[in-house]
Amino acid sequence: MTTTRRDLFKFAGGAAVGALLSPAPWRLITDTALWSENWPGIPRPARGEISAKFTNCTLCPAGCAVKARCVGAQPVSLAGVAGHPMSRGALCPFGIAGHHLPYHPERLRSGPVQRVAEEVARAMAARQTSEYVAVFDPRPGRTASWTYRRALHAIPGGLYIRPAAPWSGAAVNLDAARIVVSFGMPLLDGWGTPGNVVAAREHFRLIQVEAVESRTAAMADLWLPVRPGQERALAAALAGGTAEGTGIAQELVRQVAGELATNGPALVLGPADWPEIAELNRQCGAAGRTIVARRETPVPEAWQPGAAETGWSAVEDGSLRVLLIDEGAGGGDYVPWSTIERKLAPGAAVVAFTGTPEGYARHANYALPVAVYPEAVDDIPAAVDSPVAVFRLSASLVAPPEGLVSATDFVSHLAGIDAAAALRERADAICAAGRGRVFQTASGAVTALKEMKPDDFWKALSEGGCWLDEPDPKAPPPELSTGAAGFTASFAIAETRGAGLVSPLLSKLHEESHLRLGKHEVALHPSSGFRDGDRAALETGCGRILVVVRRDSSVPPGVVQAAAGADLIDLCGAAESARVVRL
Amino acid sequence: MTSKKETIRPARYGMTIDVDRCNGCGACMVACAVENNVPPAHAGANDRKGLTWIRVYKVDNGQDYPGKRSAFVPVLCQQCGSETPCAHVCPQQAVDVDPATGVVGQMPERCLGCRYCMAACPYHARYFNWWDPAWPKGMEKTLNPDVAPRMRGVVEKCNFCYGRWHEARQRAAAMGKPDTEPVDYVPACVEACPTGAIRFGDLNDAKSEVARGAKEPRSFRLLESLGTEPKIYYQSQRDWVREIASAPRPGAEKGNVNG
Amino acid sequence: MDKEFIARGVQRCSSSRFLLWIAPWALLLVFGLYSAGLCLVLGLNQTNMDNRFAFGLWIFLDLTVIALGAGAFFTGFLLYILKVKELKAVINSAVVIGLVCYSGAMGVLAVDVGQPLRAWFTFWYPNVHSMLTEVTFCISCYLTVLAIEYLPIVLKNRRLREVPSMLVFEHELHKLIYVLAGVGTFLSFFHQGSLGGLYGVLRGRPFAFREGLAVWPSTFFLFILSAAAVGPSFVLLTTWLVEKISRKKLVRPEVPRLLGRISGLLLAVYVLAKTVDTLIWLNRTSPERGFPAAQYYSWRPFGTWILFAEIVVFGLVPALMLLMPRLRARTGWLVSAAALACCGVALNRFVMTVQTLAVPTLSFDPFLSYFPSWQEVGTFLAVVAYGVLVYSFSFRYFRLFPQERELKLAERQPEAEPVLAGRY
Amino acid sequence: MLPWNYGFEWNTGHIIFLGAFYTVLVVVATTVINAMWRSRGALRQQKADEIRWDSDFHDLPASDQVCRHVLTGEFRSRQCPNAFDCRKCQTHAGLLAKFPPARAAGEEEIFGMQFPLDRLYHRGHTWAHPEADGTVTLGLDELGQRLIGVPDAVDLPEPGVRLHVNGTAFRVRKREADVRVLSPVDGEVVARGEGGAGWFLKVRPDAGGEPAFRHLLRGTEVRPWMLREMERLQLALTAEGATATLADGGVPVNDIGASYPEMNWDAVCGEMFLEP
Amino acid sequence: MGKIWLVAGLAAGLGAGWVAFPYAIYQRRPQPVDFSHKVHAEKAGQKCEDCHSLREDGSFAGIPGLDKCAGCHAAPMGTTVAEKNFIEQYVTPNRQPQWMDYARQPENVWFSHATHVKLGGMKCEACHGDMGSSDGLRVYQQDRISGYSRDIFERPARLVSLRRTGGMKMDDCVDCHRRNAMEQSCLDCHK
Repeated sequence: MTTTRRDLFKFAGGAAVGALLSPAPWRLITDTALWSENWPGIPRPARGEISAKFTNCTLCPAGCAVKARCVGAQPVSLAGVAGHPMSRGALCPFGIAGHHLPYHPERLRSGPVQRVAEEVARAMAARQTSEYVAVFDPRPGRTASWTYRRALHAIPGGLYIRPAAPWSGAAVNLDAARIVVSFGMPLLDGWGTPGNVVAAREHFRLIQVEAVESRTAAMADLWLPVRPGQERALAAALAGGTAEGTGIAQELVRQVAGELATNGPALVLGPADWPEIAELNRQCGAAGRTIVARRETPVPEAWQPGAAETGWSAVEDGSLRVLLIDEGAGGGDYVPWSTIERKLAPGAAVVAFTGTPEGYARHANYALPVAVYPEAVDDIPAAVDSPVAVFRLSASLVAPPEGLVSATDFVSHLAGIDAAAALRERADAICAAGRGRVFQTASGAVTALKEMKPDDFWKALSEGGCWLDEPDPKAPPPELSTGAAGFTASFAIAETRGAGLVSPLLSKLHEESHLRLGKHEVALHPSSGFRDGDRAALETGCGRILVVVRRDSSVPPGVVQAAAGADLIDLCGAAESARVVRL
Repeated sequence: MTSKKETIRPARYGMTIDVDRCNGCGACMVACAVENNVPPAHAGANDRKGLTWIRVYKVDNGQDYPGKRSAFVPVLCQQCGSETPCAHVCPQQAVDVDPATGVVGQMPERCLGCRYCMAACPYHARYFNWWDPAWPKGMEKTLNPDVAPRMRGVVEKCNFCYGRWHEARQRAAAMGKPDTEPVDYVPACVEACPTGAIRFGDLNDAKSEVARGAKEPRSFRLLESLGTEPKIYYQSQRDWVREIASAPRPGAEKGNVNG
Repeated sequence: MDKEFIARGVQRCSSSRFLLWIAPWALLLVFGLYSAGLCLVLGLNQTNMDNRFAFGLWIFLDLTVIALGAGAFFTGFLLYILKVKELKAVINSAVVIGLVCYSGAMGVLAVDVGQPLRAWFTFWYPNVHSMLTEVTFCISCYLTVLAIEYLPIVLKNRRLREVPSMLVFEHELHKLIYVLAGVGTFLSFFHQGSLGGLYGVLRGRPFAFREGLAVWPSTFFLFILSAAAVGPSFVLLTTWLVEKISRKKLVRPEVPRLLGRISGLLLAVYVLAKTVDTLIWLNRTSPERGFPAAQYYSWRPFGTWILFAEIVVFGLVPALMLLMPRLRARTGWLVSAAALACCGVALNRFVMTVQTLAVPTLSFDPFLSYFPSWQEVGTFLAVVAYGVLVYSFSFRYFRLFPQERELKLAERQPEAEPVLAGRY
Repeated sequence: MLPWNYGFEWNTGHIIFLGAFYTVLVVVATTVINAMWRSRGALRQQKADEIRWDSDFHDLPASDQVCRHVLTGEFRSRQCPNAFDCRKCQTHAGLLAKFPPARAAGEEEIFGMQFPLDRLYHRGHTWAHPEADGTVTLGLDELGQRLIGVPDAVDLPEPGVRLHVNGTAFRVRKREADVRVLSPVDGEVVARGEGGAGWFLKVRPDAGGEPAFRHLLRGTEVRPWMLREMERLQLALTAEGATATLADGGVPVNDIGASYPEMNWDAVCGEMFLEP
Repeated sequence: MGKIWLVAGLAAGLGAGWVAFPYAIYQRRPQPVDFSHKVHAEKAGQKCEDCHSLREDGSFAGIPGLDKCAGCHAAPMGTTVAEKNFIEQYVTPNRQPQWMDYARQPENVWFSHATHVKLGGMKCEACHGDMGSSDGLRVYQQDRISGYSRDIFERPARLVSLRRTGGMKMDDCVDCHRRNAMEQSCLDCHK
């Protein structure tokens, strides 16, 4: 028999019908639909035992207490610790996503450790007597800071540099305040300890003096939309001068001044290097009531004397042969590079210890990768709004990857001192002093320190506990020095954005909602003629960066509002004015 | 098995959001994304293609500087209680309202991505996965096991952190209790809000804070006039803020800088 | 070379010229398929739609195309159910148009959804309260019906009917075609309606929301009416176009006039209904839901002119043109009236899809604009190209216009009265 | 979709909606299956020929469907309701009874073409000639022959094949022209002739006598019919773009097509042999 | 003549669809260890929850880790080859056996053992069938396309060792929830 084409058709047809009468096609349809549930690229969250770990956030000086929900050993979400005496269960958006930082795609993961060591050694050898080997510590007061001071004390020509602190030894006591006048301080948006500020906010009247309607201004009881650049004039006016040209009516100024005088205890916040602020505080008797003296956290005798604390203004130009910058802790004041650059000797060796390429790493000769939160173990000094000294650790929740260095190890190695156990030593020193009480995070219990053994204290600390000093009744009211104290990052904080890493999820607040100004975004008044999303360049005497424009009618005409990233501070820190140029 | 009458106390979960307390920090948005495995923005995503189950809008009184005053309004799924617009229109029952909790659930695994529900939602509280979800290398380790990551091409939205509800019920069950304690079930945004502006609870429970808050004269709901009975109550002492509840005024766009 | 496939006695251009005509469309189709492929493989991020503009060009296209395709069901309805014999001249063409429009719409929908692999869920787990479910069911059923109605046209091809089984099947199927026409009419009424309902039920979008009868908002009925009104117009339009392009007479002049009259009548009714509906909506429905209707038209460029254009320029005017026998008699007027009507329905669908989404609902919403990406446009063009191709092939190889041969003979009719011998 | 699917409920919504859906499915399916079934039956009963002519006839322009009695003037105008099968036709029977056709002998000459009147003519330009032995010879009439000339190919059915009135008797091909020739009689092919011999087929008819051939033209009907055919031919020629016409009484030459090489001869033949 | 071809094709199609395909769609993988629930239940007199325990937060520990096994099997307790291999390959080198979870639900499913066992008072067999008394571990069958285990995919009737059970397909869950009036909405079981 011969098979014709027709027969083959018949066969095919029959086969098709047969297949249709079987489960196969339907099953294929179902399967492909199910496949779309877990096709390549959709991650499967790891399952495992759920547990809670505690630590303290080091992203900014506030050091809020953190409760981490962990699957197995891996933290999957962070939350505040309710009942914590300072942070009161609150976290800022940056802290809430802190556990993502170790996986940030831009995180610094490797650096030429060996080369740097040699380079620094060479530079130290080549040092003239007039030159210094300096460490810049943007977050002073830490145990690490003490390690640096000890090391630099031992190193010839060692110099310990810290950001200016005009009112050193003083702290703000918001709880005592009944009226607060803030000159552009982001009081409700990252200033001090969020939880503490919010809690205190219940009891004081807030008057915000700010050109821009920042979050704080929007939430203030009274917003004084001062003419840009006239802030100090207005401060002077409050202190008894005239409000001419500040953009605020004289009688309103007089009324506020009256409130300050009568409805106290009052507190005036602002750039600490403005004499007007100090003057105002003195007038309304803030010192001793809302601005109190704060004892330092006890330090082991053996550590004394450390190298002296120096501000940038006190450093001679061109005198730094070696500069090591510990940017690892993050959240410290970022000093504009122009300020630092002046101090460097020709051919100086500058090393940035950092987790991000964004900050000093852009300028330093070398950037060495360090552990980031929540990998790093570090302690966090008291925040500006903590009336008493505190001591808390950021326990390590995630094991740091290979190839990292520790700034303290590096420096102590240079000096040949051993600071490996510094944290424990300090804890013991505190224990020995026996003052204050300890908040145990897990249980929420508060115990007097003297009832604790050093080991228990240490255990409590490494579980996120917090030691709080007791107020010193005999302490004299703090001296509100007025001397110009060099640079403080006071100008741009309408949007806080530290130099450090932020979780990729912060895109929710930037690209995905424009709730906050992103890295390279500036806000302008609609009258500027820009359209939303226009590309432009932000120019100052110090250079230019490319930015995206957002229209915001809460920014006064003629003002550029930007988020204070490192590059922006470099750009505007030392500049009088900035302008936005259409591209 | 015991029968449902014993186990389920029909609840009507809802929120009060005190606009006067919200400082627009965005903690709720981040916490929400962390809790619900919402991926970070894909390159090219913007405020119109992003995924923000809860989104804080900045609204103002329509005046210009210096008369301008702003407020921050977190908008999430309003969990409409009657004629829920999205549930009505979904062609394949991917949206349903849970009678036990009043939560409007979106089932990504059932969704075919026709986006009809998004057209139906007056609050723009529904979000479409325009891209395949992607996390930076290693970051997928931080995903929450109680919430399934969604795939590209489906719609997602707030469900009052239902994963937490599951977990709370399981914890209760472990102790032999049929139902959750109010304290055990709190959505991430509520937990995260540093100013305590967001309160959460059972509107059916007259003693609950939200039930009382909802009755306050300063409370209002967005577009109440549509009759969809949203379960999110906003609160403000300021008259101009309470005005945002109503329909847009002709011409005058409430200068929303980041809408 | 393809001569034996072309019906006997009708003039068709040489295959080379035909290829020349096909080529550009084929290219367009390829480009379109490429852009559609991008959307399928890389996802809908390729489009310019977003969370606020969840629907875009494609849904507009679907609605319009399906409205225009209504000619298929309505002509069928008139011919087979109401026995309007004259329409036999265009029914085949109408069926092809319908097939093209509906299959095109379905194709685009498959690209438009985020998870095409799950499209069948709608059938398996239907939410019967959703208008979209109704649409999906009806359209897919009607598409099947159209395919079956198209079959006889194909089988009647000169070559295919040489095969006895095909010849016979065509014959038998054609005898039962009226059943399919009936079913088609039923289905079409529902999905044309539910396409309107799609928006009418959006209680969250007061701009689109309408009250109505039972489960159906007024837009349900308006869409049926407008589709039925425009369907014949579109058939008329295409017929005229094909006559122009192929430079042949294809139907007797009274046929387009009849189509025009039908269109005109329905259009008039539609305009009336639409006006009443609009008034009710402006004065009751919308205000009652807290939305002063004024705000809808306060956003540039969506002024009240749209309303005017929709009802008067593209509604009333063509309706009157089509109803006046004197104007209808002139091809120019007839065709332009039909064109106006078609534009009208397109505009209406545009308003329903785009303006509905553009108009803000929350007081702090901005007014949004949207412009389709090239991938979207490409996919759109693919449908157009596909339509032209299918129609061209059908026109070349099948008898879309039964009167063509006759007219060709008649054209050359010698003046002399035929000699009729008396008896012996 | 089905009662056991998740999400299905026995409520009015589901019942009405899905009810309608399934009804539609059933109706459509039954229609198609029904059509298939019928066509199967039709094929079984060899109805293909009949159906083909049926659909051909309906596709003919109205002007070609006129009743033979219009040709002979009994009617001003009348469409043939029986697809040229006058055996079924009451009207035809009636008219025959009224005035029985006069016997005509010899042969008609029309436009120089011979039409022997002892033959019966079919409107598809075939003739049937009853032989003494009871068989019937079939051939192309004069006009038919001149249209085709000497065919390039003729495919005749094998002896034993059954022919049906108005069914296909045989196919002839000439250049691009390819037409089927309608059979004037019911019967069985007994022999195949050659075009040259003047006849093509010898058929044993199923029935003899007048009623069996009632549908065929004869005698006095031939002339008016031929006149009409000439008109149609002329029409077809002009339609296909012929310049010279027969209107001036010219005589159709043998193999007319040869003189119009550029024209679509297939269309003309189709027209004349009633194959649209 | 043609008939034969038609029938042949039909047969081929049916065969492929009913026999070849259902076999081909699954990828078969053996479990790492030849484990017998039966032995542990009878010889060691263990109950399910001895190894498959609930944590105190109610979450289900699932298949026990190596430490649990090593608790008893640090040294061979019996004489079986299986046990010997297990100790050599896993316990001694302290290597976790890569068990494949027959009952692993899709990612989007929330199933709480606590709710079902403690509140609902259900027996393990209700869903897992006579797993507890099975003498060996079935070959693990994974759907090649969807990637899901066969146990949660198909009506269990066809799976030998799962006969007489409710099974773990969505339909099974729904059936049971309906029967017990526990059905509220999709959110009951989906996350």
